[in-house]
Amino acid sequence: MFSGASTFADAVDGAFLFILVISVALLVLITFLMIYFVIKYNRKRHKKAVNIEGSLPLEILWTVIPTILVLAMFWYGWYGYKKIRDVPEDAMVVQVSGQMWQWSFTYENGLVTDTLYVPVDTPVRLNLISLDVNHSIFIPAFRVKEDVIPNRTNFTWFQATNVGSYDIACAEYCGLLHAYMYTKVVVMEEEDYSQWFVTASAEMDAGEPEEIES
Amino acid sequence: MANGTLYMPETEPNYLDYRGRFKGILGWILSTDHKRIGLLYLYSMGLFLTVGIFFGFMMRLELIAPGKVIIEPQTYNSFFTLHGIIMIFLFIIPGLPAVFGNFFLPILIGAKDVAFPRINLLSWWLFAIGGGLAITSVFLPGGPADTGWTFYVPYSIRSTTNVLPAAFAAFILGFSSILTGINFVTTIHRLRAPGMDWFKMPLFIWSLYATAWIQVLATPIIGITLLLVAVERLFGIGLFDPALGGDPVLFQHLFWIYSHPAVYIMILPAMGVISEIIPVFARRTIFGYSFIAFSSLAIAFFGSLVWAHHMFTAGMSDTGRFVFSLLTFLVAIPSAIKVFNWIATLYKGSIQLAPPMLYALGFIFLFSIGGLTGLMQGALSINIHIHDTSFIVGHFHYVMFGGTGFGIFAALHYWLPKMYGRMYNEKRAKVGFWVLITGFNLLYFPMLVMGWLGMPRRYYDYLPEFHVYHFISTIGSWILITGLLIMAVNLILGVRRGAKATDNPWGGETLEWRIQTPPTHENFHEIPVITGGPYEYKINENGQEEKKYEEVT
Amino acid sequence: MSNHESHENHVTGYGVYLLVWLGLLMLTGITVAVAGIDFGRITITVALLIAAIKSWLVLTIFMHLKFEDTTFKIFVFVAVITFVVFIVLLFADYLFM
Amino acid sequence: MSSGDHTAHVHRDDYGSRMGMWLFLFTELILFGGLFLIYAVYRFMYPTEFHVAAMELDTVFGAVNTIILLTSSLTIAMSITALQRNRKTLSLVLQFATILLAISFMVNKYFEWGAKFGYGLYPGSEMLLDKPSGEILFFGLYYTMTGLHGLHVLIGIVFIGIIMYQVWIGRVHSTNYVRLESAGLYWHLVDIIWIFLFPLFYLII
Repeated sequence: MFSGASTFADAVDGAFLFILVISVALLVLITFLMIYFVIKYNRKRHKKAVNIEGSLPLEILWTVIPTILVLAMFWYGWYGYKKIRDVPEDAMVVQVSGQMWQWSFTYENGLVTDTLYVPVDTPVRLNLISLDVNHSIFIPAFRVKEDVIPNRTNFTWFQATNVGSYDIACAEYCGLLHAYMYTKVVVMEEEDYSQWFVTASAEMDAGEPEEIES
Repeated sequence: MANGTLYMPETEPNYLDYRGRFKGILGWILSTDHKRIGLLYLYSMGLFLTVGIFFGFMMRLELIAPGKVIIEPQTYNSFFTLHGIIMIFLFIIPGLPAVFGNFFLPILIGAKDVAFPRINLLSWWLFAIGGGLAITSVFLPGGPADTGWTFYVPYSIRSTTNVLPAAFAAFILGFSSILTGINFVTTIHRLRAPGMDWFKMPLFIWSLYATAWIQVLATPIIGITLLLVAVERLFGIGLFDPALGGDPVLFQHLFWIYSHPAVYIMILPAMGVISEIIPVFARRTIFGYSFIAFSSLAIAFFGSLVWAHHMFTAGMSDTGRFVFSLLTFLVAIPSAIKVFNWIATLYKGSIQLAPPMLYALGFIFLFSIGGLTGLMQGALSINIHIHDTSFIVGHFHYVMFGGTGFGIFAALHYWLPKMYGRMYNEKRAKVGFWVLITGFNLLYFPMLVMGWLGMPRRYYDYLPEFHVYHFISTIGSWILITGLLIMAVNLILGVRRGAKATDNPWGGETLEWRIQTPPTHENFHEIPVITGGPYEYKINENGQEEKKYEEVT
Repeated sequence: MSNHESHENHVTGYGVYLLVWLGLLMLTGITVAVAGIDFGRITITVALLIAAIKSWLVLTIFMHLKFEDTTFKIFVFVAVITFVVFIVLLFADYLFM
Repeated sequence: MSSGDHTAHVHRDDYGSRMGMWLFLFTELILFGGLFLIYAVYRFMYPTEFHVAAMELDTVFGAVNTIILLTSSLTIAMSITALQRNRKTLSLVLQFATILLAISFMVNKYFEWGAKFGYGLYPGSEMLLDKPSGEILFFGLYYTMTGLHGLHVLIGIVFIGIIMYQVWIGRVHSTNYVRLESAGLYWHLVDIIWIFLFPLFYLII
């Protein structure tokens, strides 16, 4: 389990751990019984089989218990998911555009970058648009992923909890250089971010070619 | 079941020697005998499987280290596309129904053939043509398709590669699958031997019945969807293309309306095979017959309602995601019921760990891992993180290869002596199994781990932190292929030179073990009258072993 | 196998077919006439309802479903339900966008 | 039953044949079903564009074709009764009438499509691409769905033609008419599809 760096990493990891523990327990149980029966009732030792046609109580038992377990899993998954979808009203908005095979990020004042810079502990809403084919923005450390699809405006959001630099990958196959559609999200302290933002915006206003505002 | 043998010894030639209207190869490719058609599928599938393995092997080799190792990105993208198309449409979907369903469905219900023998032959021809087209598209100008087997728009509309032949191939193969489904449903309704009511049918038949319904009711959707992609490419008609206002997500809906149930077309018959094998080698009746039978129908039904869990990150509405996640979890229940009943069947049996049984138990182990990792993806929050990562790749190989693949291998080891009248080397078969399962886990388990760590799928290259997992995985692929080779060589040697198999080498109780080995052209001299259930083991009560094969003189 | 051969001898008279045909033409007339009137949101429902009735007539009489045994009726039911379920689940997504 | 090497398998199972045919019809139903799903979604997404685009279609063409198909359904159904009553000639006449009606359906369709193409309303045309997305999709669906339906009409003509020949030479007769029934079932399905296509394309408000 690798450490998460966003507010909902805990909910995702918790659900994962919950299902993992149940799964391992079930797998061990199934495998153990299989091996145990194969040894204990091996034809060499156990020549005469006993015909047991079934047992209703057992069938009910192993229908009801899995049902309860999967419903619990479902609820746990939904609980974490709600957090991923409920974007705070005051979130800072960045528009993400995907195109073969690069990302670009447009800030509210029109500033465009190819690396995502965000302040720590601040909700950031990403509006996702695609200029050509399907892509998917994937930030493993934040447990965030949402497809970027032409003719649709999907969204996702996150709130980073740790300062640092994290990978952004494209998770939806998009052709030749799909595997190289990587960039970074840089999480900075509030002050550092403001400073960066002011400088970068000033540079933009000075007229960097690709960052002209319309 | 009926007592005694059901043929007149030495009066009729077996189906392999039988001389119909045509001789030689024509006697095969124009034969309407369900057994010969089953073997036609077996051979053609073996061929396609080899090609599919080649592509998989090359991909794994490329991924042994970061950066370019042997092939270019474009080649790699084509390879995973072809690997997917071939393995899914040409190997796993037809695998059990078309080979073993064709061969044993009529025999197991006491019939002489399927309901529509000529349509059955047509299915194989369509299969061969579709497969041929898929393979040919590789060599046509433009290069092999590079869209992934999912053909997602708009990439599949924009790609300049041979998407058209690949989509047409899948369309034709879909037709082949539909015709098989129609044939099986009608056969099961109409041609059961007297006395074989629904609850005296072997469980393999139940699984084939459920499968056939999915084939009939879901396959047309993929047919029309891929046809529309073709039409869009050919005539520029606006249907899915976002440039013309279309919605790419709608394509994904339609694609998965078929392709998710298709997963159950793949796995259900394998579950049926396991339900046949376990009672035979535990020498006792199956535990909870009707629960296993009905869980097949339940899986077929619920399985048709969960397609959109392939699209949890595609931007569906929250309601949509809620509904599909909930339904997805419900599918787990009938699958769990099956596993528990199989385990319970081992209890107080008299277990013989012959190769088919070994493969069946291997199936349960690997399928359980596949199923349990499926639960993780059903949970929405986890799905968001692991969607489109190698976790998914690992998961579906556990289900499709560890499940269906091992089901096919189990069926091969179980039924091949009946089909060819010869026995393979059992010791070598077991060695093959252990090599195979070791390689399998080395190959696919690392994928689960690195998927959780954030390794996306369909990647030609990767970050250095994933190197160790990819390296282990590639080593695993070599061991896996060694295991496959041991198995294949052993089976082929067995078929060609093995000791003669008796009529009932495993001591089974279902009808196929009551007829001649190999079966006669007509299967039964006289249609049997069925009196008991399929797994009533009485012969073992004196504790004696069945004679497996006669020494070759 | 049980005897399903009852259908084999069933012959539908020309008169029945003609009546059904007239009914179908009338329904077509109604649906065209009604199309001019705007019922708002239920317009499409009315049109589809009439189409459903017409299909029902064709299915039961022209296609002899009425005289087939239960198995066939269950089959048709399953096929139609499957399609309806596809629509409903598809709109579980689109309706709540 | 089969190509000669199955002599002992010869058994006739009309019930089974009909079952197979019905199952095949379900696949056809779902095949068109996929298109209806697409139609439903796009209509939901672009209600006004669909309304505007539907105005371009001529209700008279649609209504006439509906009547033609309904009548052809009648004739093929009656031809079965005729054959059951051992009136071969009448049955052949009715089958022939069905084919003629099917052909007139196609002729009508030809003129309808021809007119659209004539003034530049066809897939990929400039006139169409200038229209809003919803209308492009409407016409995309219109051409695909009526085109696929037309293809089925053509297949139906061939199918019924073959059966006519078999009735003519006496292979299909008053006690063995399941093939004619199958052709009939197929033809009625083609009719049912049209029953839905007609209001969805020509009548929507």
